[in-house]
Amino acid sequence: MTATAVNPSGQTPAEEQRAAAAPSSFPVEPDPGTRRLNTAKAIQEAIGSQMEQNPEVFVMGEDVGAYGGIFSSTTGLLDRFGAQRVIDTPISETAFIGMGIGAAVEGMRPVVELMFVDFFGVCMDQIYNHMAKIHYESGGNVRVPMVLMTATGGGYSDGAQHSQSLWGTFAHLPGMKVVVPSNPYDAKGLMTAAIASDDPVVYMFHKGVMGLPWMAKNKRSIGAVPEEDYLVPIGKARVARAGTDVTIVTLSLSVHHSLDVAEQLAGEGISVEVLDLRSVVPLDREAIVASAAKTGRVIVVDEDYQSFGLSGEIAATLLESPDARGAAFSRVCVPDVPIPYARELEYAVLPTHARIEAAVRAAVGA
Amino acid sequence: MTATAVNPSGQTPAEEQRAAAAPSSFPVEPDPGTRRLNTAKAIQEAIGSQMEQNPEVFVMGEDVGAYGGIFSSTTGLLDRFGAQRVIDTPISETAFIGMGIGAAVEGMRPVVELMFVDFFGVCMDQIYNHMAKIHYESGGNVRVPMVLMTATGGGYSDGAQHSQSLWGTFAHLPGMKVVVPSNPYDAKGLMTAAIASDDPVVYMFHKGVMGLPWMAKNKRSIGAVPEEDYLVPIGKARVARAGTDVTIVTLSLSVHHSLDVAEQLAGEGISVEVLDLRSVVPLDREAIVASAAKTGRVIVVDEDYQSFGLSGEIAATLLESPDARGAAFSRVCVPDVPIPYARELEYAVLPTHARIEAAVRAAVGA
Amino acid sequence: MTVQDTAVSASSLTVQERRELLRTMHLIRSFEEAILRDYHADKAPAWDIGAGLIPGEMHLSAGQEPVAAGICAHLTRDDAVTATHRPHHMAIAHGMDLDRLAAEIFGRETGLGKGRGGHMHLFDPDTHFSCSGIIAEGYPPALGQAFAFQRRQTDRIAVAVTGEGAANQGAFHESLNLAALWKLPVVFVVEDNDWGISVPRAASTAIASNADRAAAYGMPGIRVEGNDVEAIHAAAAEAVARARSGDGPTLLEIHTLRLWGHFEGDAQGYRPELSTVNEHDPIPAYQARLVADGVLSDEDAAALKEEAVARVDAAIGFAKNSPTPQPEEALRYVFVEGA
Amino acid sequence: MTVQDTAVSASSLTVQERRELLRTMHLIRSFEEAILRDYHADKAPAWDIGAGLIPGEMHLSAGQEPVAAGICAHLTRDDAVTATHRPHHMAIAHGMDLDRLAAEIFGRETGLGKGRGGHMHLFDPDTHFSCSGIIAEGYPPALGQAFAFQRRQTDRIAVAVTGEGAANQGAFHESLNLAALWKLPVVFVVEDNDWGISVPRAASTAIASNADRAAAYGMPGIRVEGNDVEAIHAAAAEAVARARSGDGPTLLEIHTLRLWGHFEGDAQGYRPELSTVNEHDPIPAYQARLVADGVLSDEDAAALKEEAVARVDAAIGFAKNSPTPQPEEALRYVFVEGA
Ligand SMILES: Cc1ncc(C[n+]2csc(CCOP(=O)(O)OP(=O)(O)O)c2C)c(N)n1
Ligand SMILES: Cc1ncc(C[n+]2csc(CCOP(=O)(O)OP(=O)(O)O)c2C)c(N)n1
Ligand SMILES: [Mg+2]
Ligand SMILES: [Mg+2]
Repeated sequence: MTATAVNPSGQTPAEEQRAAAAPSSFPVEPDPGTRRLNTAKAIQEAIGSQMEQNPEVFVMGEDVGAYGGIFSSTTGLLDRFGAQRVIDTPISETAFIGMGIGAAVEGMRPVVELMFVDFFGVCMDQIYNHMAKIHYESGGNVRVPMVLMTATGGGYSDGAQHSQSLWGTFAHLPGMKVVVPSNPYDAKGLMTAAIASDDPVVYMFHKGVMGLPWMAKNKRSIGAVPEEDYLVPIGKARVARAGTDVTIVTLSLSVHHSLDVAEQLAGEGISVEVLDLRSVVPLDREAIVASAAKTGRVIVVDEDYQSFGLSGEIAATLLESPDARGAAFSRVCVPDVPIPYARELEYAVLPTHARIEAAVRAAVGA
Repeated sequence: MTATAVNPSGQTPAEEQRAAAAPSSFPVEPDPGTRRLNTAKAIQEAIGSQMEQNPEVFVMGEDVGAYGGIFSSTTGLLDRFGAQRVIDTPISETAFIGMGIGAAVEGMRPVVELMFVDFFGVCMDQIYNHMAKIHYESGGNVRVPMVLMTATGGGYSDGAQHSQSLWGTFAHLPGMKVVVPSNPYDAKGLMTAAIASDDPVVYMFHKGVMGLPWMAKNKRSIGAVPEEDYLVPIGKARVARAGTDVTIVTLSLSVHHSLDVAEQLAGEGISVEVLDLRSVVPLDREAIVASAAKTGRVIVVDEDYQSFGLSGEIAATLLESPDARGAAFSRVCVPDVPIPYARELEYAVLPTHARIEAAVRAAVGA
Repeated sequence: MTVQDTAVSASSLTVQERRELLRTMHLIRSFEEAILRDYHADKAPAWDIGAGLIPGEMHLSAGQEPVAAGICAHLTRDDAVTATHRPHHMAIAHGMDLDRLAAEIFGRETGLGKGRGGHMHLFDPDTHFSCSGIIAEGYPPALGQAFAFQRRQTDRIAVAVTGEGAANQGAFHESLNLAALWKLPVVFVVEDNDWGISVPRAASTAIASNADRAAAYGMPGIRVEGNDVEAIHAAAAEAVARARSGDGPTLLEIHTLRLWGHFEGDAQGYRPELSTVNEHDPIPAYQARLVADGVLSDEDAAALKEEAVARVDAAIGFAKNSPTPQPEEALRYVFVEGA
Repeated sequence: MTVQDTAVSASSLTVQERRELLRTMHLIRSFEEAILRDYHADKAPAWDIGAGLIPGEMHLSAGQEPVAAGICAHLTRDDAVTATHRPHHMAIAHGMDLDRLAAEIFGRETGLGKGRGGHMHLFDPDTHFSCSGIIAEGYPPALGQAFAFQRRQTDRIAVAVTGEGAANQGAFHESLNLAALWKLPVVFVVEDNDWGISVPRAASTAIASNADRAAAYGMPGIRVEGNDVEAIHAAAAEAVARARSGDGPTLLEIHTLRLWGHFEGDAQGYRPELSTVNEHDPIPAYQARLVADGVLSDEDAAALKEEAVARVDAAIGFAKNSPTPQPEEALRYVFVEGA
């Protein structure tokens, strides 16, 4: 027996070519322009536009119709496309997510909503043993071009069963891409990319970035979004703010807290780089290493549980890179505890401004 | 808002006392003696002995009765204890795992078998949102003293839905302890500790360590096991072999492959320390750091998927420790791919002797 | 399946029993009204779900009091109840301590879960009460409580509650099958309030009554129409007796009414019958009936309500005056033993 | 529920149809016999599940051929079939390429899944066939295939198969409800072979027939006794016609027979009727009936079997002569696009 060298991209040259060619009809990260939308509207717009262009795209989930999605991800779509393409389901996640899989196998492009990611436990088999594995098990003969859209995150006292992030759980299991937009521009471009993708994509939006009228709003939950279709490539991080002293590797709502901290500390002469991962799978390890190599200090800010997840994987990425392995490392995550209900407790475990600030100061010794 | 200091053990002194006192009726890691059992028999013995001593202990799962458990974890128990206490269930994991939870809440001590860990997707909600969270959500008022026993691992071409390890998935989600014995002695002591524990414990045995007559056997799947009851403490790693040049941090079946490699390379003067984690939650970070500080080189050998799991958490543990952060780090895991069926492919992704050996040689530059 | 009709003409209940039913319903409603008030009190002007004395999602049970009162009248605190995301009415009818319930909802250290759980996660060893925010996932643990009661040769039972929307979830099916197979002492209750958030029952299943599903497991199924507390009481009497005597589970579907939104903040634009909902409030109707039957006077009824309001006020006061949890203690209670 | 009895006295099928049914059953059985032989051939002396030309768990379908033959006779390759951990009979009857099926089981690059899937994970776009090793989880994807067929206004249908043990899993319930609600063109098949590994049907559910569960969703349910291919054919005809004409799903439970162990290596010590199982083999019985009815001669029947064996031998030969996958390519096919 010999150690087997495995091709890390897992692709033949022909496949790489096809992949590069596939969704090139849409521009990649165009200028944002001046029109401003909140994240929810950006998502609705991306789905609506793809539905217009492709009759095989449809939306399915609980309360996605007349209600417009509990977090407004599908508002207005029922009126535009009718109940045949915007389908309210019974509370049967295994059945309707599996139905999305079967429809995708036959060439449709379902966008299926799992209302809260916390509910994955009732339907994970369809997601991780079927949606994510069929392409591989079929030796590449069967594709599952499906988007599984779901709401994540806490901060409004919804308790241990409705406040989790859990991207680490999905990312650990092979065969699905995992994207996590933090702002309206990325939300639209990533949704367009997800629907265009021939792979299953788990699209995780934090309730706190949607710009909902009934939830505390971050100023960045509204931003400039092009009217045309465009792609934000899956698997590419974004430097949300350039800096030189310390790198915050983060994603989703925590990007905003991190930017707030960076802005505040800039006044003290502390230069913080904020890297918005945007995708967890594929993870943009090059961007992480490049920033770590530059600043020499990495703080992971992650609203998912701390242990055995994203933050550890970033540590491994650093240690595995000759350029980044010497970087200082710390993390501001949710410790390994169910999310508590009471505000005082929940904000003790969330990656708050205060905890991030303290971590930056500790890192730079200020 | 201020950064909140959280007490890392999450315990008051009174609780720590009670915890220390609880299962002290059994000796801790006594001399193994000379009687030899395979791992399956060691597990049966632990469960049987606890059932004899405590009428509240019962066993439930698919084919645990007349069949004796698909991987022989419960052989003989039906004959000894009858169908009232060794209960074959319908194929309804959500219902019967949930039933275990309810029985535990009322003070019983169920040992519930999930036949393959790969099936977690049909019942994860009961496991992670209920079994694992009730104690916390109740503010400590309700305990769930339940053991969820399950088979893990591949190596015999059982394909992508029957060969996974997945301890990283369970460990990422707070509120359950996760133990992973590699040999008969630990298997008995950890099962006794798991049944004695007032916390929910996920007990994961690799099929390849059971010593089954119908599966390729590792020589260490049979070993010395005391006849009396004893505890292997949950959360304590074991130095399975002491060494000075490089540390292999590993668990479950990979312990044996690692020991094989260590024995082989000893002949060449390469001294390999093998640390058997035994528990994933709590993770014995002190033992990892101590060994890493000593050898300066860490290789994680893990049959679970590589990314966003155990191996990353060990990287973070190193980076967070002043003593260990300089250690060289590499990993031999299952890459992020569904486990392939064909033997040639499966053994290309498993952490084989050859891959471990190559990693050790690379680490020590030999 | 048996359908029991609203028109239970002459009551077979005692005056005392009927007053108790009304008293329970008033207590529940008063509690929900108080929570409603405090929930919305300090979220303005920009209504923020996470703000105020009571943050988070809030699912109130107004209109469904007859279910809780009618069923729990047959239970003692030794029986178990597992409820849903909409748990207050069942908790109160089952005798949960009102102070600790209120304190949990206000997120206080004196709450049932010391503020860790919140309104969807109420666990009370004293009344063997629990609930879950995950649809239908409260059913399986009830099996285990019933199993423990059965094994210990008691006549205690478990009552497991879900909504009609939950009846289409896999856990519902598995639980009923297991309970019937092992003749577990369970009463399965489906509260059919016609809606699962914005989705009407007819868009969730092709069948008219979930009680028809009982036959799929070999257990009796009863649907009770009319949201009438006495009809519910009568149906529950049978089901509870069956469970206590070792004859196994029953499925009870009760057609009830969601008087308010799915959760607070729900504008209910999807609900065509919205304008007439209040006409069907079961409490004034039952009160009027008792007055008409001479069971109590208008003054007695008013006193019952006042008494309920006073009890609730005391509980809310207790909650508001209780300490909030210490942030430093956020990690306590993950494990019993050290981790 | 309708129970259809074995005693279909005079056949309504043509001679050609009846010969086809027998031919299909012989082809399946010959295939399973060949796999059985090669599976065990090189695992001795110490029988090791992971060793040999065919490693891993192996669930063979001998005895259940009537189900596959009787149902798939009504399908074209444009219809979808989703099967279970015991999929070969359905795959073969539905017309899957035998070479590529065999090659997948032998883990070869020419297999349906290029050796990545294995015998429980067969995916064939040509026959819209798939299966799953997870109990009852093959049902939900079938809904989506049926949905796609419905939306494209074809008369194509999906057939979803599980065992009787699977009928107690949540996915079963959710899928039937959804299909009935949306009148999806699905035929749900439950193969009741009396056993779920070592657990008899009576220890899995309190009811005698899963067809009784159809009423819980508002669809017709039919149980076919006797493992008789013509009775199955007749029942399937109705169900398939209903689905094709837009009238929605049917639940078909077929009482069949597991002739061999749950998987290879299963000593079946738990099975009291073991010694008489072979007497109920449906293939000799059907062959004898066709001979008695003058549909074919003994020589014709022997020729059918020989033809089947020859076809299977060719497939096994193809598999054995095909290349094994390259270890370097283990990571290919995780994603279509780069990762
Ligand atoms: C598994 C799961 N899916 C979805 C939800 C979101 N959800 C919460 S309540 C609800 C509607 C429940 O309807 P029903 O069972 O009728 O109860 P009701 O709210 O009417 O009391 C839904 C879909 C959830 N909590 N859990
Ligand atoms: C969710 C899940 N639970 C358990 C298993 C293990 N398992 C494989 S086959 C089987 C028995 C299935 O019985 P049945 O549905 O009657 O099908 P049969 O094997 O009789 O064809 C079990 C329990 C599984 N594969 N998936
Ligand atoms: Mg409802
Ligand atoms: Mg069966």
